[in-house]
Amino acid sequence: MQKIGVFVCWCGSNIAATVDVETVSDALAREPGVVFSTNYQYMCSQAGQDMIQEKIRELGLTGVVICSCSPRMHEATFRRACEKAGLNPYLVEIANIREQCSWIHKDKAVGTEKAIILGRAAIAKVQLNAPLTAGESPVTKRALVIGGGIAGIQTALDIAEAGFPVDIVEKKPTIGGKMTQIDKTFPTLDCAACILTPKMVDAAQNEKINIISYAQVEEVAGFVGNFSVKIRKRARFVDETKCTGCGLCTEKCPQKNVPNEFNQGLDNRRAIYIPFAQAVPKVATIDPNYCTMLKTGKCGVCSKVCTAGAIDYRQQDEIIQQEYGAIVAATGFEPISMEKFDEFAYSQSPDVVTSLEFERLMNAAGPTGGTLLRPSDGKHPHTLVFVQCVGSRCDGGEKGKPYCSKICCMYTAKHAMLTREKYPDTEVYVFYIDVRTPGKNFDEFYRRAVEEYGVHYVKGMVGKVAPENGKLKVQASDLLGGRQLHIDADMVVLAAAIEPDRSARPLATMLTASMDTNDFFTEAHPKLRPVESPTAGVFLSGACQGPKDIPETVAQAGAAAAKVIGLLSRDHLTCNPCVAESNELMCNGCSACEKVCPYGAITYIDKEFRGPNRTTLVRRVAQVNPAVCQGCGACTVACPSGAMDLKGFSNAQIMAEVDAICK
Amino acid sequence: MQVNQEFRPTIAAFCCNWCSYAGADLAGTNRLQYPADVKIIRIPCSCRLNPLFILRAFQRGADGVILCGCHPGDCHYTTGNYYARRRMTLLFSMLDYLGIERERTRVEWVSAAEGAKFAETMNEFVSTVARLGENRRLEDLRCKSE
Amino acid sequence: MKKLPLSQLDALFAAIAEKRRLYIPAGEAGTASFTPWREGLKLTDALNTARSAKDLFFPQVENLADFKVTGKQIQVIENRDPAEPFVLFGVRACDCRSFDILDKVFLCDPVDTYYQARREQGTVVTLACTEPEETCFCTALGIDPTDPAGDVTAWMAEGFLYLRANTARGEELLSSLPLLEEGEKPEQDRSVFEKLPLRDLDWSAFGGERMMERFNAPQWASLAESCLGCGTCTFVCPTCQCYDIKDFNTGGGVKRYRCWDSCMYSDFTLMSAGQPRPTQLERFRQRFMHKLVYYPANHEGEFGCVGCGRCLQKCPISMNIVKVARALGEEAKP
Amino acid sequence: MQERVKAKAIELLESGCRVLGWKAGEFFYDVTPAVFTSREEIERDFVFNPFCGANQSKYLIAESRRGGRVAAFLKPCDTYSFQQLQKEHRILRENVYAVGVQCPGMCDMDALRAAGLRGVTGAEDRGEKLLVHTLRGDREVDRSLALSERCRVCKSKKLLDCDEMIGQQGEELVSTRFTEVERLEAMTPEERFAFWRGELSRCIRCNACRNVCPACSCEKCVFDNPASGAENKAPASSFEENLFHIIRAFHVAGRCTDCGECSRVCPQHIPLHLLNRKFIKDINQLYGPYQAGADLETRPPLVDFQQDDPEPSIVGERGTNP
Amino acid sequence: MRREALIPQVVQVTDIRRDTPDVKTFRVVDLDGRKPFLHIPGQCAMLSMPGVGEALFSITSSPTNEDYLEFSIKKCGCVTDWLHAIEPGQQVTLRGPYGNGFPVDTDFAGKDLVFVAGGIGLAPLRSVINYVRCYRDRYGTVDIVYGSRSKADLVDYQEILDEWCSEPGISVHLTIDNPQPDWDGHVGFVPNFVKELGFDTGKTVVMCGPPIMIKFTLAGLMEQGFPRDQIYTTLELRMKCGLGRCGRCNIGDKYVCKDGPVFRLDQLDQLPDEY
Repeated sequence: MQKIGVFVCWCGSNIAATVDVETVSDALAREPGVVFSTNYQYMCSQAGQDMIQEKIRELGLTGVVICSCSPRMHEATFRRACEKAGLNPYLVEIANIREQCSWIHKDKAVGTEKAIILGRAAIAKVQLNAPLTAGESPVTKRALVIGGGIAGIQTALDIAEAGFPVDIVEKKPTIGGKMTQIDKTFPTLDCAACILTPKMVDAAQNEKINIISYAQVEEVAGFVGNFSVKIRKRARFVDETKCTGCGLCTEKCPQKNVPNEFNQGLDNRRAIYIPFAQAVPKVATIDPNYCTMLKTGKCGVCSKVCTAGAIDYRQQDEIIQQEYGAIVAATGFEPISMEKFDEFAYSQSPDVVTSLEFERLMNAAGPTGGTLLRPSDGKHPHTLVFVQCVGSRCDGGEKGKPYCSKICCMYTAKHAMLTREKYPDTEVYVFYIDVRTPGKNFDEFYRRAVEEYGVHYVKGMVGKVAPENGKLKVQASDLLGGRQLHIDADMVVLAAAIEPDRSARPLATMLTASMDTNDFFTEAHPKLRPVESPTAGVFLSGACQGPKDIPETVAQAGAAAAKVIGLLSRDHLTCNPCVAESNELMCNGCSACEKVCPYGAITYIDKEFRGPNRTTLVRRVAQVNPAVCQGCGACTVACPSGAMDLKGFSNAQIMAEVDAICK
Repeated sequence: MQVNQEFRPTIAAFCCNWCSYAGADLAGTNRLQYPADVKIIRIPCSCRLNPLFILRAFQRGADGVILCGCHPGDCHYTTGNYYARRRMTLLFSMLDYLGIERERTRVEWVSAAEGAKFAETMNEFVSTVARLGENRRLEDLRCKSE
Repeated sequence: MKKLPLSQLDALFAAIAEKRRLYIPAGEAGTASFTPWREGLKLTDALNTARSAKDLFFPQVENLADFKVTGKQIQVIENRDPAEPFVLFGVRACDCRSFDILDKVFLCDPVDTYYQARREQGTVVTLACTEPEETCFCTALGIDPTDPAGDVTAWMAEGFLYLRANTARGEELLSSLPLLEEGEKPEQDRSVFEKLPLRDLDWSAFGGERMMERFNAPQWASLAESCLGCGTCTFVCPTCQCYDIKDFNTGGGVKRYRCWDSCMYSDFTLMSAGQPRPTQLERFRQRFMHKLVYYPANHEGEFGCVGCGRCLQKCPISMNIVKVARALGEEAKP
Repeated sequence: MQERVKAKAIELLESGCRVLGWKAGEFFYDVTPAVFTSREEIERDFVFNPFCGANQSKYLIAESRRGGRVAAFLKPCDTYSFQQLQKEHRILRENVYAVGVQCPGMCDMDALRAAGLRGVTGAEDRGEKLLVHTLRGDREVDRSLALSERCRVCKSKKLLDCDEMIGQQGEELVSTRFTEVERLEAMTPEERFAFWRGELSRCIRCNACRNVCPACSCEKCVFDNPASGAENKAPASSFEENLFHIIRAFHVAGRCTDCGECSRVCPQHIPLHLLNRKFIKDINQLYGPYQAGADLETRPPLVDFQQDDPEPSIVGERGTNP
Repeated sequence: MRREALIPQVVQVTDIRRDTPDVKTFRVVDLDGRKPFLHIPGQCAMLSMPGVGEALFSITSSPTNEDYLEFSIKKCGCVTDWLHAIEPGQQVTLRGPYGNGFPVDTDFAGKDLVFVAGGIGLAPLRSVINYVRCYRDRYGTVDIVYGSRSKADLVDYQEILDEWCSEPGISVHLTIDNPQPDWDGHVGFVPNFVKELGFDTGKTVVMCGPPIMIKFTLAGLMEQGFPRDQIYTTLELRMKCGLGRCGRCNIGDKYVCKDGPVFRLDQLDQLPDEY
């Protein structure tokens, strides 16, 4: 039989002024199961807490109802107090008779009556409360960073700095990501390679960091603190431990016509290659799509020239199975394909380039050695047209993206400025919809481009680019001038929108992390938890969460690292005990609960049950991982058979409250 | 329709813990008045609201039931209120189809900052339900005998 | 014997309804039911009601008692409806026989006073059949549909309603109706009953004596295999009488109900310790064994079936007592 | 058709399958679903006629877990349920050999009875007409008169996910199945309330609708579970009649294929399909066309959402007649 | 009007005794403080708490006790959980008595009796045993074989030690399933113990206990050559009405609540095996 104690708080006069606390405690004393009911000036005071504790000990209370302020205020206080007296903290319920009663009613009779009803509801609920104990799960003290761009590198470095081992999985042969391809960075115009490559070296040399390049995550199981990940390390046909990165093989390889992705296909590389000079790890990789030896079994030049004996044509993909406590997604971005933007003649003329291609054309390590030359004829361009928002901020259309890619305004200003600085003889036009420069020194930078460097900023959209006699006829509108412009350009540079890397979606599925409609990872909370995914233990770093520039990326990378460090520094995780629970005897295994679970906390197993007449039946049943479940209760309503219930907010408890309130 | 001046409706308000319950608290903190006919039941998320609870409330004597949750997009659990929204839309449509007065059920998104909206919503809902009078079409007479 | 032109049927109903509550079968085929008579309500043209006449004596739900619990105290409040006199018009021969069967269950010691009160207050006016359905087989159970029992027997023929009192209560009813005239009913043509496809059903395989043999018959497995375990047959059956006792907590007190239950339901015999009828086979078998073997064993060989044919029409999978009788009867033949 | 199906049944039986089919009854119409395990049984009892309307897919839940293979004959509408049950992991597909049988529309004895035919002892298919034998002589009626409601408004003749087909593959049809729902929507709330009260008050809670429903395949129904808080055995008040049917319709919303079995089996002729169809119609209008069972992949509408889904207030805004 | 059998009377629980970790014995009297009704050993009664449920329990006290009724109840479901949580002074409702009871004044008269019980199965037998003790001269020898999982699970252990063991002409044979330090009695399962004790086949055996115990004890007795009409047992099925009407406890032409719960083995042989 329940022994419930009811404690009605006056909250000074906050409650007592509009609620007759004496009447309330008397009325509640007559409720079923209530063995003690009293009222006191300040229940949350030490004296009040002492009284509760004393009564728990004295009367052996099995449940406590406190009629006081909002549970958001003092639920934790009272639970702790009761726990100290030996009562399970989840056997405490609060009736909110301040914020939701005394403070909103003026009539004392009305307030008193309502307070009694709220007290009854809490008593009805506490009758059904079960003692709950927060579970614990151990934490594997190792992190996985997926993606080895600046975001991933920074996150890994910060985590390693705190003393935890980190693995970086990078799908390319080298880490570094998009930033390696960038020439200068805005607004300071310092050289990207100069600031990035030392970090890459740091990562390679940090003994806590293990770089798994040319590899991809294949399977993720487990949950926060206890992920188990399968990584496929692709065969590069070169023994990483033996290769010295001398580059001899890449010079001797007879297969010379492989488009060089590092230079956005603007020049060629060999079938065996090192992406760029500062690559980390600096080892060669054989491209199996082009290597004659791998394709026909004839050649073997690289093997012959390699003094280290590192070439291994029979190398196989390697599967690495590793346990992690936390996972950081840092999969980055890609410029969108220009296929659908034929009005800009991207496919018709090599002189129409994307901004990233332009970066390579301006870069000293690029195909032109840093001299700006037209890809079509290698001549120096005189008139350049930059087109902004290509594929960004497109409403509804299938062509582009609805969002602003955020970085284009600034890098275009940078490109325009650099062009004018290096080649003052050029005319540079920038067509824009809006120029967005919210950032430290950003607007100053843009104004310099306009004011000091004489870049022609034209508000308006380019309608058409037509290659004609070695020129690019650009047809555009000048919205402010209210006229049509026709420019004969030598080069057109398209600020292509950026989109999440294609590997992000399958990865999100593996991680049960949610994504928005544009395939950016969603945050656990857009304001308060911007670097966490809703799936506990999965964190977000860099542009995979949304477009951002380098400093923002690095900031987020550091923030994600801090979250990971916080997690890994704990030996055990305490789980919220108010989690869903599946009654296997009633579960149909229909998967409805799994589909609505935002955390991937529900899995299915085939389980044997005793059937009639000593038979056994194998049934698919849902299981909730209490370490992952956050207790929202979506599954409990999706489940038609009522097999899913939520501890602490069970169907029976809520209905008991409903009954008490509607009586 | 005859309006009974004396009639005080019974209203069950289900509030999600993170936004609307906090919004209700804020209404209290700001001393914003709304009728005592409204009794709040705290649930972790609007998606915890089982249609069964709504029907149960009507059975036990409620004249109106309102669900308050975080604004779509702001759910503490990211997606809970989206599911709640579909469920409630369909359920309310079904109740309407069965001839139950559609004004007796409502969903309102109330954030933790919208104390005023919470109070306004409740004032408005209570007067709407009071105008409708006692719930007759979805009642269980057995529970009304007392 | 009394008679009345059919054109005056409404007047007759009005006269009866003046003094007591009157129920007549009304509504369309498939959903016809015994309905409290009111001005303008017409007798159904369906042969029989969808639910049987047992509802009037053994309703689907009845409030047995209320309880009030305060602290450790319990108060029992017996608040049964006062049984008022009523007339049940238009009961067919099959349903009328079902009252005899139910009486043997409910009126033996200790008497079910709820049932008893209704039986004592009810006057049954039966109506002879002229247009049977193909699903009818009361004749195979020794019932004469052209001369049903009841307090009063009624016939409709040649524009007249003929009424014959069989009991004192019937006599009382008829004598209270001055609009009736004296008259003799014409002889009825019974040939249509000779054409009934189920008229020659053989029940010799059943009865109390061959309990274990029938119980262990292998046919049950295939008969029961597609049974949905619903309660349709039970609830439309005029002789099924299993019930459940349920409490309902209204918040202000506890109401205890008796409601129909079905031995076809999987939770009918479920206990925390186990389930004596674990599969649909046992539950299905129970229902038919009870009607055809156990009941006769306790009641001088009388079957617990009246051949109304409702289960033949209503079973979602068309499994019914006739198919059981055929399957098991076939096996029993030497 | 009868002969082709029967021949196929024998062939499948001999290839090692149990065969789920129909067993002949006392009359031409009272066929019973049955599992056949011998050739003699099939030759003696197997029927496939216009009264074989029951949706047998639900039996496959148990049959597909019994060990060995079971063959089933599925009409187009059954195949939707069949696929929906696979989607919910209830049927083990690998243990089922599904034969799709094209369907001209199935007959319903209750439809004939409603047409005023009494004592029906036989029927002969005469193309457009049906020659009905009764105890009082023969009558010729339109065949369409005997069609069940769901067949009159058939939604699809498409046979999904079959290992084999008898008859031609069909197409999805433009159906008028929502006409009746629209008629109700156009009523005033008072009229609708009166309509449904009239219908639902006939409910005797025999559970036939639930037990026959392929979507109602819970291990234990909430209405049978004393711990669920929804347990209600016999409707002791009009509220409980409403509760059962509202919650049941809600539980199958987004999963109901509109096979119409609930209304077919209701001994009290309650048009339960109109509840399910209302949900289907709403889902189609509010969240885009969705047909439960049409595929194995799409998320059912109630476990899915769009950020710009309409608000619940749309129920009031769009008025009585959306 | 005649009293309706389905309407219970209100009784008061005056005393609750904990017998084993999961068995408690409840003493009830009517509101005037008297015994609610007379009964025969082996009969049952329906106890209920409105809103919680109603359940049938065997009456443990002997008819010779004129002051009260006792029920020994094992915690195993909704109603029993509730009962185990109450305190003395609580009212409950009661109706009965139901069932046939043991033929103490007919078939048992003058016979040598062997009682075999396992666990909570002692509850119905305690009523007979105490009845037999009261009218000791009407019966022959009395043997009581009682076993449980452990010493703590022996119901009424104190009463057995204090009263039954000390009574002349009654032999008590106790056993527990597994050895434990403070137990110097017999260790082993009841069926084997019965076999070891090797009772004379002329005795009448009354058994009550878990199905598995019944099954193996029976096999042993058959082996020893006991005639089937000398063996009695009680059945337990789900019951609602207690009047042989609601249909749950129907086995063949019998209703356990009305025609049972006591059956002779040769009677059970005539019934379908659905218990």
